[in-house]
Amino acid sequence: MEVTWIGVLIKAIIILAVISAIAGFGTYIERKVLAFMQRRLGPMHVGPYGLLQIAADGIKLFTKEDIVPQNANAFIFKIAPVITAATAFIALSAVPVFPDFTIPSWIPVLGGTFVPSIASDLNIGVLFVLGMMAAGLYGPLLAGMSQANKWGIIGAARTAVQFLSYEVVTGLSILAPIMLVGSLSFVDFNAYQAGGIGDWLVWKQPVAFVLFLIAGFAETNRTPFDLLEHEAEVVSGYATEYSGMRWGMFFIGEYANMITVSVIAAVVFLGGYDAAGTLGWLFIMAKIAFFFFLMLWVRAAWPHVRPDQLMWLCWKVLMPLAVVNIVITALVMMV
Amino acid sequence: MYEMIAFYLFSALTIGLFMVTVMSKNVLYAMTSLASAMVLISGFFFILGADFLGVVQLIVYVGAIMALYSFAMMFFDATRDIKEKNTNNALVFLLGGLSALVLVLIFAAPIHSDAIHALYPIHEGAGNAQDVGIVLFTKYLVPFEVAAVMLLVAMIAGIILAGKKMDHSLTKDLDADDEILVVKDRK
Amino acid sequence: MGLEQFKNRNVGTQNYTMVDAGHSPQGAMCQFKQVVKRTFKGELFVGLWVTMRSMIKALFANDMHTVKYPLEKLPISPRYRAIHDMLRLLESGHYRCIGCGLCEKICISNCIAMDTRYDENQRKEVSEYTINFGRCIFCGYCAEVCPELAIVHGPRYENASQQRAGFSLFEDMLTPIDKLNLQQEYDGFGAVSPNADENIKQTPLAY
Amino acid sequence: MSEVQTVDNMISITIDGIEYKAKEGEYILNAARANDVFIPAICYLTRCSPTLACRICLVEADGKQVYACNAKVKEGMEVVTSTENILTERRAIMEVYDVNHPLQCGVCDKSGECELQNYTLELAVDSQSYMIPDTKRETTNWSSVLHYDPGLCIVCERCTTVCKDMIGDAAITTAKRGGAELDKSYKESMPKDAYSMWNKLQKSVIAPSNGTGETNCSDCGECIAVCPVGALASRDFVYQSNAWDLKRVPAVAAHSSDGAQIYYEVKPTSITDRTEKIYRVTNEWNYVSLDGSARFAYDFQNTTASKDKAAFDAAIEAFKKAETIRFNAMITNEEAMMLQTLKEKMGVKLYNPEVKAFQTFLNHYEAASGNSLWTTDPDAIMKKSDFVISIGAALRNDSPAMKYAFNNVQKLNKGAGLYFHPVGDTLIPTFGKTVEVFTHKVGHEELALYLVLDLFADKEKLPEDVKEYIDSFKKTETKTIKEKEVKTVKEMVLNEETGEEEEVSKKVTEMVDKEITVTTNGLVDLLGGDASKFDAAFEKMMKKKEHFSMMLGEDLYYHEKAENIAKLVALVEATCDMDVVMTPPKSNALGVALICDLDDAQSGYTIGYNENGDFRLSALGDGDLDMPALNQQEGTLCNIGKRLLPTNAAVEYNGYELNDLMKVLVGAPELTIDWTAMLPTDRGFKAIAFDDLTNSFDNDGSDNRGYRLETSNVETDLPEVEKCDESALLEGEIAYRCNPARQFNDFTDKSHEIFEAFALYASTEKAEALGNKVEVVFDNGSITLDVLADEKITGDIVKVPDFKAAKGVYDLFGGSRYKTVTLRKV
Repeated sequence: MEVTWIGVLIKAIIILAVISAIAGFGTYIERKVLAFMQRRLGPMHVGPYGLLQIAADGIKLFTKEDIVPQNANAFIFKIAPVITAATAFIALSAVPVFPDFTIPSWIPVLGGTFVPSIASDLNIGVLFVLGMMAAGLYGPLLAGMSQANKWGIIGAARTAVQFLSYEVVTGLSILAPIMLVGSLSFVDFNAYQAGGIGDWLVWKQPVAFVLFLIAGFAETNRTPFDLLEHEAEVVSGYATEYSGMRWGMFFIGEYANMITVSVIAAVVFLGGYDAAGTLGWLFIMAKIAFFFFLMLWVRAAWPHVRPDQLMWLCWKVLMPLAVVNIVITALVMMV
Repeated sequence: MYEMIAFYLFSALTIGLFMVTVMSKNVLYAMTSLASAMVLISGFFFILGADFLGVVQLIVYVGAIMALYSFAMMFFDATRDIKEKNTNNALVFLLGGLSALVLVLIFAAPIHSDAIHALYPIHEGAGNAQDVGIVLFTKYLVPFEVAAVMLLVAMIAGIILAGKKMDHSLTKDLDADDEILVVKDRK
Repeated sequence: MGLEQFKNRNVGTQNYTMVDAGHSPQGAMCQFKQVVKRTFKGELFVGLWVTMRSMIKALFANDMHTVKYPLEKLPISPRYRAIHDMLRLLESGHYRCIGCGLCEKICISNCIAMDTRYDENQRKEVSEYTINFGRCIFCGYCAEVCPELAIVHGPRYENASQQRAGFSLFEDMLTPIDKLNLQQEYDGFGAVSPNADENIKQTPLAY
Repeated sequence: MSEVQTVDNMISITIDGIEYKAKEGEYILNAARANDVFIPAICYLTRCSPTLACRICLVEADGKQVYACNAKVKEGMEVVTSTENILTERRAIMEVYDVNHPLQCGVCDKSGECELQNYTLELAVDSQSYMIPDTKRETTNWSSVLHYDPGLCIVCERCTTVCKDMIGDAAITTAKRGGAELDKSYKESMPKDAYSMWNKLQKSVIAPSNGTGETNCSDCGECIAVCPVGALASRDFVYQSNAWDLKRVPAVAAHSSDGAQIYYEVKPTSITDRTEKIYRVTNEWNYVSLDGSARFAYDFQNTTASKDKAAFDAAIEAFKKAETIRFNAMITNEEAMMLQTLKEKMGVKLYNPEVKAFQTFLNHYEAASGNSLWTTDPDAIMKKSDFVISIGAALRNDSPAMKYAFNNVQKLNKGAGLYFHPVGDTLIPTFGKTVEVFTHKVGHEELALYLVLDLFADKEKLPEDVKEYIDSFKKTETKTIKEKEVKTVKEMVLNEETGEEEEVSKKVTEMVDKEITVTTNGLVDLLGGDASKFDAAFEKMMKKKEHFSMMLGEDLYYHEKAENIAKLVALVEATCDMDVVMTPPKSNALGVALICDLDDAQSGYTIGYNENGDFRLSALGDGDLDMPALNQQEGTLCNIGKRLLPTNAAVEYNGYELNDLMKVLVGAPELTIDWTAMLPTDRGFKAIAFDDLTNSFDNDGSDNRGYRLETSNVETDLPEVEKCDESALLEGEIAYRCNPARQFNDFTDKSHEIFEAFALYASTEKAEALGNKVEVVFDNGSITLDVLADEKITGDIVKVPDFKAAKGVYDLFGGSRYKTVTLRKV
């Protein structure tokens, strides 16, 4: 089927709407999961089992006063959260989300339009996603620098250090699978692993998988690497002065990034989707959900690390391992 | 047609943003506009179909170099305007104008010669990344390897420099992990 | 006595002593070993398992700790010190307070105040009695000192108010006369001990 | 106590093995108390005679068991305060006291200050061995202020003792109550003293001594003060507050010149009204006795005051154009000093008719005697005098301290007394058997002093003309008279109360015919006495008397011949070995007299300070500018004991003070009390800052409040005195300017516990004759008053009170206390 601009537009709208909703719903899931792991009930009062908590939160965030601190650089302060959310969604444009489908022909105007699984099927999709996630660091960074708050500055500094460092690990860790597949396109990754569970890259590249996961946690600012806004140390880091929907945008971005990382991990290492049928899509949904859940699970179970430990881990453990992994992979391919 | 629109839009924005970078007295504006301009430059690559280079532009300039700039800028008060100490405006204009002229001349010269053609034509069936690879590993093999070695050296040096005294506690001569302070049991 | 103890001018540390809390690895090899050991020992996964186990228990074994507070309440101890109650005499229904002022005197946060007067029955009567619950720290001294077991701590612990200081009047705390039969005898602070009778010295009052 | 107590005749005694100094002839208990040795005692009061009701002060002196309150110290006496037997007795007594004593300690107004509680704990009474059926005893109110709960009463008789020995009213006494009979078996099983105490306790209760349910006394409330338990209380205070909630503010009683030590006890008014209010007044009752005004007239503060800038500015204007400031003696020394400063700097006149006469009299006295102030004080009189003479004072009304001293001398020092006053009084003769009352004519005060000279003067020293003048009154004749001869017979009588045999002295009178030469003293007859009986009576009075004191009252200062009287007083002092004390007419009259140069009359625009005037400064809350009342300000007062006493503010004051006016007018220090150290040292004051003044009593009763004014004594020749001018005698209806016992001024009148009305007081017969209401017509005006009968007055003279400044009674009386008036029924 031919990809038309209207299909891409529909896809983009779907991604924006659905992922935003899922990101919001993710907060509910997170609270619930954390609660259960601590034998609590979590949100219970808005809607059945607190299902409408997201609505309540949304109303609250939208109606809350938008405060810009007096000495802050207002312009930068205001656009910083937009950068986070925007880059997160731009990254999603190159990732296969939901199956492709054709709008049934009985629907007027749009009938017969093909909606692709990937909004923009770049042949260097993996790199693009990494690049956009790298650009996403400007959100926290500018936010922290613009708000005239010392906690914000510390948060911004940590953003720069942490994201830069772990970008290297992400790139290097995913390089080995790229070498094996010989392509940067997600479609090729999926095709490479199409042979069933035995073909999954995770078996061939377990080290890369683990490294990617660890780096993914750091890139998405999740426990145990949530140093940018760790309450016990820096109040709320780069988000200290934010409130209302601007604050909410940071978190939509964060949850979108979590989904992105989960998708990449699922597609690159866990076999991707079966392009042929709906079942494959359910399957990848399950995989993505598992990674998402893993992030919550880890948050409930593990303590966070110190900044120096974070750096130590990145530069002295993960990066050498990644390099070694690439060298070994190259050697094996050569032989 | 879309390429045209995109090109002119990106051009205008890029020039505008670089203007802001140069003209702004505020560090934050300068930095933000510079980063945005870099992103827009990657847009040119995408228009040209050089996706790989576009992404590399994103990762390297936006993700890495600019972040380092910004890290350095954190040592300044980002909320305050910077006062330039400009003693001789004429000189600045002269030098700026001359360098701009030189750049225009350099880039305009091939147009005049109307002899521009790709030295390495795009291979049919090969992706963008492959093309870059082919060029790098054929014509530019030696510079590429030299650059790679240089980068490796830089990286190792960096790790060694940074990690040299990482285990050394600045506050205590004892290792901080070794001890726990406990109240002496006073009887 | 030597002067050693005075020579350490790092005041505050003299009373501390270092205790051995294990060894950190010496040398690169040891450190590497430790990293490897910790990586493969699975401590992290134990943590994951613990939380997962809790979740499973919570969801499927109904081992949930949450008390939905305004809807559910935990039973409180009889010795719990919440908002005061003023008790009545069970027989006559007259309130027990005799206006002796001991609670006012003993109150360490100085939140009890009372006005008394000489009433028409030639008795001391409490004309006004307030406790400033904004100040009260619920220490229980008043209940403990009360000779008549008139002021006691009741079970009403929901005393949040929109004002900084909520005042309570005597009547608010007094057992309603129609609920006299529901009045619980207090067995918290200051209540008569179960063996009180044994401790009383008998006097030869035959009349 | 008849010996003079000086440091020289201190003796040493041993109490529990430790040697102490004691005054000769002192009771063991007092000696112990003075030396901070604790001997338990419930019924004994330091300045009264032993009651022997509680018997708990039992000690062993030189091996014999004696009651410490009743046994006098001897040189070398060895006292043991507790032996096994004594402890048994004491414990038994305390147990008996606790029998049927209501356990209402929780609500008792004594609230922990209870001596019964203290001694029960002190003697560790933790079980009870005795029992008896209780009788119902109803609570009663004895008067407008006294509340008595016999259920709580332990019949220690402190109240009756203090009323009799100190106050002199003897208004209450023990009475029978129908208590159950003690079980006979107790007589054998119980310790002896405990049994007899119980026997008495079970039968008695306290009741008004006049047989009715109501006391007829001066309502001084001293019985409340001394009550060790909660039996006696002020009616207004019953169940109002616990003692521990009250903040005690040490102060000086403001209304009379006694300057008695008091504590204002203050606490917030109620839960809703947190401004502090005075709940009661207490005193150090071991050392000070209060009168009714001091104890009950406490709520005279100016509550309406606020900082009214307009009124303040008006006051400044008024001061600028004022020619006279009229004020009275209800001000502190500091304020008097301010007024004097105003006089010096702005040239205003200071007009104070109350004090002016006193000041003049003092000046005459100083000129005649060389003493800058009188030579003794009521406290010293009580401590050592055994013969007191009162001239020119309505003792019951003018000065409570004088009355107490007069009475106490009779009761405690086995003293005698002479009372000279034109208005007959039924109470004074009851003070003692050797009190002679002379109801003389108005104007005969000089003769009274001549009589004193005749009776007490060292004839060698007297000037010849005085001697001649005195002798001119005497007639000698021979008479056969029947003389009473008193014999003392001793016999053994069974004491009903204690059930013991006691030795009692009985006086048996026999009549004997005698022929003697009688010298009739015409002075006595002239003064209203009976000359034929007086000599014998006087001889009896003079037995064993060594220390003589004379009290002079307000009548003399307003006397037409005040100067001559002052000289006579000086002559008495010089020739009679007699101490003199003068009653300052109002609160701080002495302070004002010493500090201010007073003018004779007012003129022009007048500022009245608590007095009438064109512009009124008033602490009563009714003037043009509010001033603080004496319980609202710090400052010092001078009292009859020649002391400067510090007083403190008991309640809040929000308005302007005189010092604020001073700051604007002539400049002044920051605070009113900064003036204290600036009081004139040449008049006997000391340059001591207010905050450095002490305010306490020692255990032996010596007064350390403030400081005693410096007095000087210059040797002078005997003054030339004039003969009595008979022309000054008043005839016809006579009005006497005199206040009822608890009323001194507008402030006492303002207090809600003082009920004495502004009315004409007359003897019962006179009151009947006058009807309900009369118009008292003076030369220069008249005043219409209700007539009230005072059964303690005899004679025809009526008393017109002056405590309401607004009524202008001073002006009606002019420069005198007595005036011939016409009483017209209305």
